Amino acid sequence: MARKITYQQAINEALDQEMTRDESVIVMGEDVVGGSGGHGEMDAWGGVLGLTKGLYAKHGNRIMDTPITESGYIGAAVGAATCGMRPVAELMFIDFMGVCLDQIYNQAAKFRYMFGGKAKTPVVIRAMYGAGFSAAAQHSQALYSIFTHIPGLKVVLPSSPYDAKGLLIQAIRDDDPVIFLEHKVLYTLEGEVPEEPYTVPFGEANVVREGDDVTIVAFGRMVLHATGVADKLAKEGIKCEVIDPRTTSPLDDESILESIENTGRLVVVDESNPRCSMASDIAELAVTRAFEHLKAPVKTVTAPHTPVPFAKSLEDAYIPSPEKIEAAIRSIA
Amino acid sequence: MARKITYQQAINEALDQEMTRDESVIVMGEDVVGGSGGHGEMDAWGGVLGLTKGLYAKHGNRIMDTPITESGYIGAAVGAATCGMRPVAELMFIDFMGVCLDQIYNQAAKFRYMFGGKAKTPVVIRAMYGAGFSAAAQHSQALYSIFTHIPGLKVVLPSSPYDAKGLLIQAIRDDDPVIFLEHKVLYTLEGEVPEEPYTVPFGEANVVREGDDVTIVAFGRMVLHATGVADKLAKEGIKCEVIDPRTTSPLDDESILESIENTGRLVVVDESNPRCSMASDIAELAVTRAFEHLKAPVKTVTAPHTPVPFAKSLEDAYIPSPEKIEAAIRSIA
Amino acid sequence: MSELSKEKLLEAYRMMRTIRDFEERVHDEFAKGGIPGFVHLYAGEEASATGICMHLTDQDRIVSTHRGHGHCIAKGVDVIGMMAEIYGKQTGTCHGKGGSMHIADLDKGMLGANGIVGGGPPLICGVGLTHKMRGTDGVGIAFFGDGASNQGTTLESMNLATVWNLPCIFVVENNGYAEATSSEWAVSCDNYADRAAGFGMPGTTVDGHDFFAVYETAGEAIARARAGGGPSLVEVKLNRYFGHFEGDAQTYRRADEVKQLREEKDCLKIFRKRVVDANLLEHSDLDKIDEEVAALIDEAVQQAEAASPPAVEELLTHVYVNY
Amino acid sequence: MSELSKEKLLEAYRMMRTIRDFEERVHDEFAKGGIPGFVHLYAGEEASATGICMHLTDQDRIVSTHRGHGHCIAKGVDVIGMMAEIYGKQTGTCHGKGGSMHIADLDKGMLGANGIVGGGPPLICGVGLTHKMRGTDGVGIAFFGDGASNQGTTLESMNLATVWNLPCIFVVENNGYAEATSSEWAVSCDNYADRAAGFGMPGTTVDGHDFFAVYETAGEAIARARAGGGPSLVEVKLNRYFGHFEGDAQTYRRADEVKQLREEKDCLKIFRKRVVDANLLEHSDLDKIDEEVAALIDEAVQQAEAASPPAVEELLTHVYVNY
Ligand SMILES: Cc1ncc(C[n+]2csc(CCOP(=O)(O)OP(=O)(O)O)c2C)c(N)n1
Ligand SMILES: Cc1ncc(C[n+]2csc(CCOP(=O)(O)OP(=O)(O)O)c2C)c(N)n1
Ligand SMILES: [Mg+2]
Ligand SMILES: [Mg+2]
Repeated sequence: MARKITYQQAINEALDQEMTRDESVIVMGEDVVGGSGGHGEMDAWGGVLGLTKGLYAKHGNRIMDTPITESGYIGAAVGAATCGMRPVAELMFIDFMGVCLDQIYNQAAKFRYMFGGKAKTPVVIRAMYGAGFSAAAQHSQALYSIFTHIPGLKVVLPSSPYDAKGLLIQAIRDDDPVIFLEHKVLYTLEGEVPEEPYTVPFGEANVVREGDDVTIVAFGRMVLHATGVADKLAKEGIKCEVIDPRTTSPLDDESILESIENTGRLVVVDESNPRCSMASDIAELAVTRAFEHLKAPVKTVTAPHTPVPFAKSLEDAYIPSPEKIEAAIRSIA
Repeated sequence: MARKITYQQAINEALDQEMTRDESVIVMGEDVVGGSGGHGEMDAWGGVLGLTKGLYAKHGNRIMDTPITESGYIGAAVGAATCGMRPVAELMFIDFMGVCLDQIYNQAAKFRYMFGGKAKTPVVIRAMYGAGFSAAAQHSQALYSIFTHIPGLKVVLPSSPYDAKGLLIQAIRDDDPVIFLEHKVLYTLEGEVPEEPYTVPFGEANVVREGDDVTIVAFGRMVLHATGVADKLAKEGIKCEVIDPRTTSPLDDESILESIENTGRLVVVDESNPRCSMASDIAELAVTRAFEHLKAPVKTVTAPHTPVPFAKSLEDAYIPSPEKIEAAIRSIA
Repeated sequence: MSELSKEKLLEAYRMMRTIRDFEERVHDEFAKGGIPGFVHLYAGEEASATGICMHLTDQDRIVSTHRGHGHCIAKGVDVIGMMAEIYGKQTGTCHGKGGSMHIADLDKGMLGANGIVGGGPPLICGVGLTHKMRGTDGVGIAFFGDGASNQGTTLESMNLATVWNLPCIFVVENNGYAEATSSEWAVSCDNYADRAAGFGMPGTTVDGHDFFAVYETAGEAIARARAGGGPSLVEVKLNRYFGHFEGDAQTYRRADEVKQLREEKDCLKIFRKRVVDANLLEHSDLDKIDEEVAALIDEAVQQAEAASPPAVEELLTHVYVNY
Repeated sequence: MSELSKEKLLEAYRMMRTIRDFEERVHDEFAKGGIPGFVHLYAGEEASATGICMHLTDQDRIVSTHRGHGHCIAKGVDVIGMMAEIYGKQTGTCHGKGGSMHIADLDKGMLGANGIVGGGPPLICGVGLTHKMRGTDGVGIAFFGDGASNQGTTLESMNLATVWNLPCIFVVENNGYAEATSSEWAVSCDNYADRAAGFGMPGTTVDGHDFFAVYETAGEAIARARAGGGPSLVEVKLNRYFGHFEGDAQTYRRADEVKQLREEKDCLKIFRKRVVDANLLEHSDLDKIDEEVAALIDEAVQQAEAASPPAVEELLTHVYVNY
């Protein structure tokens, strides 16, 4: 398992291998080929950040550009999924969900239930999320709490190249609609990734660090911050257990509860806005189902209740920082 | 204060009085006049349930029908608000937000912040929400947790005719974008409502029942269920404090915390789906800021993590019932 | 007209009659209080669903609207199951979990009524795409109303269908109203064909009270799509006999509008006259169908009333594939 | 051309030159690493913003796109503040909180660049509605790209504007590409005028390298709107000189495409030649403006670099009116 590739390459590889394995896997999105109808290279871009580059050369028309019409093509992906295809539709930035949410939450997510079990909708919607690129208020949000709220969707937040590949392959093979969210700051992160295809199951948390003093539940990019802080504090003898749920829906509540039962202390680190968030969700889990074990108030470290600011000085203050995480841990450790 | 009118009439009256008071208040939505271009009555409908009936006769073209084009006209309301109008746009069912969310959450909610304080966007978006009408999965949702998650929006959930009128007048006069959500089952609820205009401020909870044993925080229609249960248990000597936050954003956290400090016990009753919900949000509040006072696990009573089913047998089981609320209280009282 | 066999003509009549009787009966039963929820009836519009769906097989798929019963019946969904669904019973097409606005039967190529105006057109692009990628000659048909024709989701789907050259037909059922609002007011073009041109596809308007006109126009569009010629828009002009939904007093219509329509614009009467006058069928052939359909609808209501509601455990099933 | 005073001609040239130099300079500074975030440049398209906004006063409002600098400058937003905003500084038009994609100045009638493709057209309907209800002769202009012209939000806004008879102009700046995708491929109609017809409004195509052509066409549409004649669509055909955003290698274009455009389709060169040939202005008039603009842009960059970033407390301001 010595090969190292980036998070971005891991996602490309997952798409490539699944497209090779299964004819019904198709990929669509704005500029995922990236040159349709032009006078230069047909696949000039391969996605706005080059993530799908190379797939057109290998898979031809099974990867396709779309006009800018997110309701149209996300809906098309959903419709095709009900016909037995396995579309992977790229929404580019998750912030754009506002122009196509209906197809996701009223259509894809509810078909099976409304139709009394008669539909399967194996669609994957990939999008980038998160702050850190000075991309401002409409290109930096972490909207996974909203998708987690919606029954019928599965929501995936890979935090490493290994998970990115395995979770994406799982998402494609999964028979339910999946929202697959990639943190844009992680694209260049390197890690060990097996060459052969493999799946990482949904609803199984990754215990990134073991420890008896404090449980830290962190999501996506925040797993890296939490792990860094845990390693630092370990040297002082504060042993943190860092849990990466990997999927917020389904949630591996058992692993989290088990850890809290052991530590009695919980910090949740969530890049999203605080109200009705994953931070709230995990705090609720603790106080409703592990109350007797809690030895201290739960601490949440989140973005503030503000849009994402542009200026770096403000964006840095917006994103939960290792310093804030450390302070939260120390306040209850 | 002896006059009794319905929740629906209270809303109509608030619109009427504000339109009379302020020329810049305009009302728009699908069939809010309800007969445009036809060969019969121009204002045949006055809203799909007759709520805006009569406003056209009084205010003429300041209330207007729209084509079915929610992004278009909700966006128009938002744009007009930045020009100094005070539009009240009706979205009919909040479930339709999926076709127009961008104009609400990326535009209206973020203008002021993105523009460095240079915009005011006094738009009100009214919609009905909630289960109980056998209206099935796409016409019965309680999506306020999603709007509460979004910075820049205010979210209002009136539970009585009195609050409906006063909160709506406040919403119209408020300089921020407001999501005003009316529970469809409450439209026929009668209550005392002053004839003259008045406002109910945002962010001030209503303590509907006082009690020292258990704090119940409930939203919208659930306030009625909670109050009914509280009254029943009061006869047995279990004294519940029932808190209706009235607005989920801003939230009157102080009133809730104060009550928890007194009772040490919390039940949250929320008609929305459970994940990343208002139930989570209030549970988080308790465990992060009133942990020392908690004497028992927090209990949440919510809808399950499923779409809203059609059949009455299932819809009844979906909606948090007085029985479930009572059981939750008893389990910790 | 002449190209249709006697068998086909009988089938068409039976389909239209079944829709009409189904809807009239739902109207009556709703008034009696037996049916919950919001119900939108298709009576008066039968020739559209029938004239179009007669061209389709189970591999062809349609998407429908809140006013979906007619499309379901024309696409072959079981009438007994539909009625039970509308009553919210376990024996319903969707086990009572969807109701009138969400009847679907994917095996029959019926991808669902839809509670969201403009919800269907994006989905049909996916149906068309699947057929195209699999190299079948299947098509997808999106039925939607004049009101839905203004929804952005509908408009952008038409662009997408042309850009991807999909075998999709966009059928605007223009019944003159979206709820209480007139289509003459709410639709900015005089003629839907103008809108089709803006999306690079042929557009045709057809009299929706005339089964044969619908059948022929749709046939051309569908044949073109099957042959790889891409999408089309078909505007079907027709009328609904009942209100927008059950309970609508319809004061936005001229007082005698519906009465007149029932007399002058009844696709069943028009059909009967045409086929009998042309000596293609006898009145007795059609009367027999009328009786059989009446019995079927009686049976459907009886079964629906007698059936059990879904058990409470069903609340938690069908959320995901594993529960 | 002749209808414009010398003063107006100088103003037009200054506006276009300011946009060009601003964008060229942002390009250079971005390459040097001084500017954060996503930046989309308007160089090459100056005649469109200028030819249209020259007709407007502060009460008229525009909505713009991710490629908004040119529209901002043409609408009178302060260039010093804009540069500081792009650098993310406290002195920026939006105190550094918005950045390139969110510059707005409502006092100048600039309702914002927009990070959402198709975000602006609905908003402009509200601008038009306000003017209409207040009985002013003000108008609203939505600038959007060929890519955005396929977005449902854009399309439904055009229908709404006609139905409500709003004083709105929909300006499609067709620069041939949406990111890397050609508009010839992604837009299903051959001619935008076809799309306008489907929404009941006049549609015109104009050469966007020719300031005078844009000015005249826009003038007609705006005058019609001011007089209560309702909305129009104007397609401006033009080209961008830089990539979709800074960092784009543009391999989807012919290798020499931009070079050729800069030589043959430069609105500044074309303008200069036209006005000098017609003896309306002298080269020296224009050279002087070139120098002044160069100095202004230098000043803007210097001030932007020297300015402070917003203080951390600003994170929590401007969320609501009370904080
Ligand atoms: C997105 C959305 N907006 C509004 C509605 C409410 N609504 C249901 S049906 C309808 C009218 C539809 O008119 P049309 O498309 O002409 O169909 P018809 O009812 O005439 O068959 C409206 C506004 C909805 N269900 N979904
Ligand atoms: C809703 C939405 N979808 C996609 C994007 C990503 N995006 C930004 S600009 C752009 C291309 C826009 O093309 P066009 O409208 O022609 O404008 P141009 O860039 O050519 O000026 C895309 C796809 C976005 N910002 N918002
Ligand atoms: Mg209609
Ligand atoms: Mg373009």
